[in-house]
Amino acid sequence: MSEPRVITFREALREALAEEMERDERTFLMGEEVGHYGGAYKVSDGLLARFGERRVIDTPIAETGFAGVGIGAAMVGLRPIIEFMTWNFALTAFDQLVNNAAKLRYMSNGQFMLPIVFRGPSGAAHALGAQHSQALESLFAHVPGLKVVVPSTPADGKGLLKAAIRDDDPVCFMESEVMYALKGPVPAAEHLVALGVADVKRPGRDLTVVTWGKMVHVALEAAEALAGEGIDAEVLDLRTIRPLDAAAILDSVAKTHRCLIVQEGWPFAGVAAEVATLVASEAFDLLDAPPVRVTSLDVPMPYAQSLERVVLPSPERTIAAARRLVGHDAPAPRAAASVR
Amino acid sequence: MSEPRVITFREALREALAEEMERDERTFLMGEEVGHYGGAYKVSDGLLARFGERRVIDTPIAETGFAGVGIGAAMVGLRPIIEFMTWNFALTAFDQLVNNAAKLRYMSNGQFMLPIVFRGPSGAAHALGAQHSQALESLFAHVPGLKVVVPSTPADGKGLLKAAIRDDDPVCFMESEVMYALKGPVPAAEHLVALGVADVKRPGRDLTVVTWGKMVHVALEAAEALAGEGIDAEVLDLRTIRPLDAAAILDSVAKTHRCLIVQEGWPFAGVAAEVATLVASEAFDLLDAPPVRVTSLDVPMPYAQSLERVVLPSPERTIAAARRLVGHDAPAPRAAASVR
Amino acid sequence: MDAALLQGLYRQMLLARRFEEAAARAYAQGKIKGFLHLYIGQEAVAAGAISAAAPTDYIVATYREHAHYLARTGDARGAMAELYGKATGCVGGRGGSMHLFDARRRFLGGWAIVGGHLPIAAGVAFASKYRGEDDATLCFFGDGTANMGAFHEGLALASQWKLPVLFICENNQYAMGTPLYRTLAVDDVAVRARGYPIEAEIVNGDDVLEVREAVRHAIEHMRREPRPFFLEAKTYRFRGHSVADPAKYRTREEVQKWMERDPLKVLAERMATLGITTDEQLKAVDDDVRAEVQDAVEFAEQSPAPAADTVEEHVYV
Amino acid sequence: MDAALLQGLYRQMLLARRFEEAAARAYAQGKIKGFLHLYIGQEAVAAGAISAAAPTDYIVATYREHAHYLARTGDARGAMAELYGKATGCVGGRGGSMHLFDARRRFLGGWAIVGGHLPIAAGVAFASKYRGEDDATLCFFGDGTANMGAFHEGLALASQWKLPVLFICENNQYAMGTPLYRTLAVDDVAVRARGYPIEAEIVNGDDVLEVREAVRHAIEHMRREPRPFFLEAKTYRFRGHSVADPAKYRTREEVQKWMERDPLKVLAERMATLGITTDEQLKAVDDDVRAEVQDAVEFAEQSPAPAADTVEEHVYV
Ligand SMILES: Cc1ncc(C[n+]2csc(CCOP(=O)(O)OP(=O)(O)O)c2C)c(N)n1
Ligand SMILES: Cc1ncc(C[n+]2csc(CCOP(=O)(O)OP(=O)(O)O)c2C)c(N)n1
Ligand SMILES: [Mg+2]
Ligand SMILES: [Mg+2]
Repeated sequence: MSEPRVITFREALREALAEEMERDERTFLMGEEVGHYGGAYKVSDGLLARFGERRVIDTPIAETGFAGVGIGAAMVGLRPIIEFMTWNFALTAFDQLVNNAAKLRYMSNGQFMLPIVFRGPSGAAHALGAQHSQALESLFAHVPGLKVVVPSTPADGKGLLKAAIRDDDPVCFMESEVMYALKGPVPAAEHLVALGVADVKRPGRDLTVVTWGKMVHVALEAAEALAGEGIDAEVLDLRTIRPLDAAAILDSVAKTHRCLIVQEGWPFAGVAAEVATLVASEAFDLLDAPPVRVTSLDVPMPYAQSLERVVLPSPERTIAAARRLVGHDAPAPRAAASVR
Repeated sequence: MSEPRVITFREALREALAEEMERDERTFLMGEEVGHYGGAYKVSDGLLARFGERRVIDTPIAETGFAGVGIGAAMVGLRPIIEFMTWNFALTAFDQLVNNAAKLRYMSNGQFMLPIVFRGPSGAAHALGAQHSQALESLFAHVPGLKVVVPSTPADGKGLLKAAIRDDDPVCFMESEVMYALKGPVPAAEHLVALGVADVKRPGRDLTVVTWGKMVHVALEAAEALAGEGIDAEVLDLRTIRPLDAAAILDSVAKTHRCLIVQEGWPFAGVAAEVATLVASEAFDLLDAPPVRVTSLDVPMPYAQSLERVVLPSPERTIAAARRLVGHDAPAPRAAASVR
Repeated sequence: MDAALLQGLYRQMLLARRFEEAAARAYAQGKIKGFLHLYIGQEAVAAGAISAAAPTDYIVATYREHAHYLARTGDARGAMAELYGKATGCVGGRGGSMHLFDARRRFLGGWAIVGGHLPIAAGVAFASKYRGEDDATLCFFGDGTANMGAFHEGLALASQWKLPVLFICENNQYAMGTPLYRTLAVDDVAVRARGYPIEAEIVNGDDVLEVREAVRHAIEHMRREPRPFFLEAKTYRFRGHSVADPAKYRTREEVQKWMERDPLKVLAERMATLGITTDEQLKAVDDDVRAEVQDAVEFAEQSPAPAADTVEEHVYV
Repeated sequence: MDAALLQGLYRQMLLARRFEEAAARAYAQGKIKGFLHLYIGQEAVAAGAISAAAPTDYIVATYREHAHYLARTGDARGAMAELYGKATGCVGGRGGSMHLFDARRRFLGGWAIVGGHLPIAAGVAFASKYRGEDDATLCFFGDGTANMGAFHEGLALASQWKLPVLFICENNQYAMGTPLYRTLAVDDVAVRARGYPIEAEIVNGDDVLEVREAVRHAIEHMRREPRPFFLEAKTYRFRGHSVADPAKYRTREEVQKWMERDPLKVLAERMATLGITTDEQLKAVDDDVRAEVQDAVEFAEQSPAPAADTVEEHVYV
């Protein structure tokens, strides 16, 4: 019964949506093309047929409008799941998330809960250009009152989405176009992954690679290659960005004494900087080398693959940074942007 | 002629606006209440009378609309100055700044310049509550394609605003309600302060306090008190957040071996984390102690003064952090939020 | 004409008026901080509209919401204490004048980003319809809000989904220092509603009964068959945008003209003509209301400020 | 009726058609990546509108802008190379299909956040008026854009400030898989324009001359006296939203019905009736256009990809 089947990330998310909608009648899914079309990326395919138009709601193109509708509905006890076709478009609803959703509970002195999930793909796919390729978790994670979740596997995707839907605070749940087809084992039985708990995706002794979402796979690929060189990297998947599992990061670094952070987004004031600062201030005396970031270059995303390829963090750049970090012979790498 | 007069921050900004509008007919000021009302905070008082309705334009409440109008006008060669009554409201235009202004030059392969300044007050004043008290520079500084300037004195305010208006890239210029009445010497003659150049506001030997904007005054007050205890703090005013003057930070830390960062905004993935990461990775072997952040607590801003007071960084919290940092006896302080 | 009704509305409006006059004094004494947006002159809109609603209908308002809060909750102490930033305030001193809430009494704020609460109100109405409940949602906002994208999206979704939300535009002729004609190329905000399309009506916002009647009629329809309505109430604020605003942008004559339409004056005269009140009775109501406000002020002054060590509570559940 | 004009328009539309057919083939071969939004079926709108504008009038468009770019610039090579992500593309491979620009020829994008470019177009028109120049700005967008806040704010400011911008709504009946009736409670997008108020007209978007005439007339007015106009062109896209979309949400009958209105077919028939073309001539035009497209494809294929070491150029001046 509960032995895992291998399904895609997309199917795992769909199961989470279906199970939670089955479980709680207050839960509904709303967004562009989520119903009749089955979702721009087919995550919600079949849910309209199963739950009907009352609970699977196609919206006009009006992110501020339907994000606000979700907030209002959550204020009075519903548990909305708002899909942004991609998080790039959520920037047109930024005010609703940052000025309203993140503030309500605090400024009402705890009178209101806001059990709402905003979800959709974030980050680069392939050649989608500057306006459609942004990894935006750092922007939302900066804001107290929001929670931010970025899953990396089908099992985590299902477990974290279910937990996010049951959470009583606003959660920004960031998926990835290029991961929807990714396959992995997912428990058939009830499967929940608590928010705020990181996961060691690969244990190792020589350095800790802190990462999340799509980059977990870049880190794992790099770790395999490094193993061949006798460098044993631990890959720590944050899974939840806010709240951050600081203890898990510090525990791992206490063991490895070296910390590399791999982040898809832009370097400046990103989550990677938060992790680096945490490690530098909390584990300073345990570190054998400064924390190092591997991130996207500090540029808008170019369309041409020849350029996009060098912008995004790659196993190669991760391997090079890890070698420097472990060797600690080469001069400490310059700011993330130039870590190639 | 060029000996400085003492004027307010507000007057200094007004001079910058007037001089640049005088100098370049392509420059105009647009925003809510900037004309007939003279500006919600009176920065543009008198400019309508001087330049007329063609160049000082009152707008409806439509931030996305007039931010976009500014971008379009800048695309074809005008040099707009767009005032946001406060930066909190700019979040309703976030898409225009992040998806359009920041991307245009890159995605047009350099065909377009975007000489536009978005300006207005950012950060807490007094008891304005959760939606009106946000220090938002970290959000905008995360985005390549934007420049971010946060002045701290009347002279810098004038010189940086003039430089921002002459700059050919989009600049987010963040002022402060509580600083508008601040007085200081400002050269009467032409006065420009280059973007991207930090400024030592107080030289010192024992630790470097990296800060910007309103917090410069908190840091200076703390530095005075620390001097009484024999702790000689250098106060480095970044002035421009993006591009960041990394060299100035590293030079100062190379001298003091200790770095404290004072930031008004929220701790998580803020500019302070970027500075701490820079110092930790570039000056690791020069540091006698981990970099420490003093920031706002990780909460939306409460209205009650008894709470607002403890949320914002204070000279007291800065002094306490500096003592710990220099003594380095007490355990390294935990994440910024809990640095009281 | 129901005498008790008129007398009740009069008292409600007067309570809001005296409450804000007291708040303005406290502000002048530095006891209230931040922004303070007075509703003085507009009282008929909140009083008339909310009196027409059931206690179970939802209210969503702006930063200029003292009168709405009082009309719904009657809680002068909680409101005044909140303006004072005290722990006994209706949101414990965390919200302030612009962010009053009372979940139990379905008063859903207190929002201060122009336009942002219209989609939220549509969402509250969405929830009612989703649950098959016939509660209506009343959403108040100003004339200056009509150009915001959130206004457009809120109305568009409410219309598309036939949500039982009543959009009440309190057209007080100004957005801060900007007269409406400088930001709206049509004469009435209501014209905008028709493009969605949402049935719109324009009323004299200084006539509490006219407002009440229009809202009653709209809610009646909404209960029978969920759909949005739009009401534009023409009124005027006698004070500045906030207490910090001297309001130099208006001529004394203009203000005078509108003051003759003072909703309290208008109603008092009507009650007199109807013979359902006397100067003595009006005086008695005023004394009574002043006492209630005085009690609220004393309550606020004597209440403790929120304890610093609670500052990190209520960010998350 | 000017024969050369019709022949020119026909060639323009056919060039767009063949260009996109070639792009679709290249996409199928994996030579073009990312999103590719085809305009096939809608060619009369871009061709008619842009032919009515002076080369100095500004064009602002969406991610579905190949035909607009070609109509303004004639640069098939630069466009195809851009789709291929080559250094010789009109924006050096940095933009891609959704972000074509040509500053010199006043083609201002290529924007891919729905609605975001309407205020930008208003700003371009603002600049013309500011400088006292009589250039008009043509802003193209789809039917699905009508509910976005940016649409509202762009129209509101253009109306308030009387900006010489022509908003051209390409109503192809669908926003991705969503038919207009499911997102618009009024029959015509044009109805929305009247609330600002902006003079609006509805035309048959598959009749290139009707589009051209309406745009000519609007621009004529705008030059005489700056103010916005709104044009709704009813048309249909024959392909999916993007090449990745099988468009299962439409019935074959529906597509058939619209294909009978194929703007190329309509124009060819009209030219035949007018006796200003023959099948041979049409064939010749097609050969000529195919050759031009083939040349663009070869140019794109032979061009180099942008060098990796240029990746950090053009973020800032
Ligand atoms: C998006 C946004 N822009 C600007 C402001 C600043 N602001 C607060 S109230 C106000 C005027 C609103 O006028 P109106 O909608 O007519 O309401 P009124 O104050 O007249 O009741 C402005 C510009 C804001 N709060 N939010
Ligand atoms: C703000 C925003 N939301 C969603 C999207 C995703 N999206 C791209 S095109 C499109 C449909 C637009 O339809 P319409 O305006 O009718 O233009 P058409 O594609 O039919 O030409 C959507 C939803 C986007 N690009 N921007
Ligand atoms: Mg008003
Ligand atoms: Mg369409």
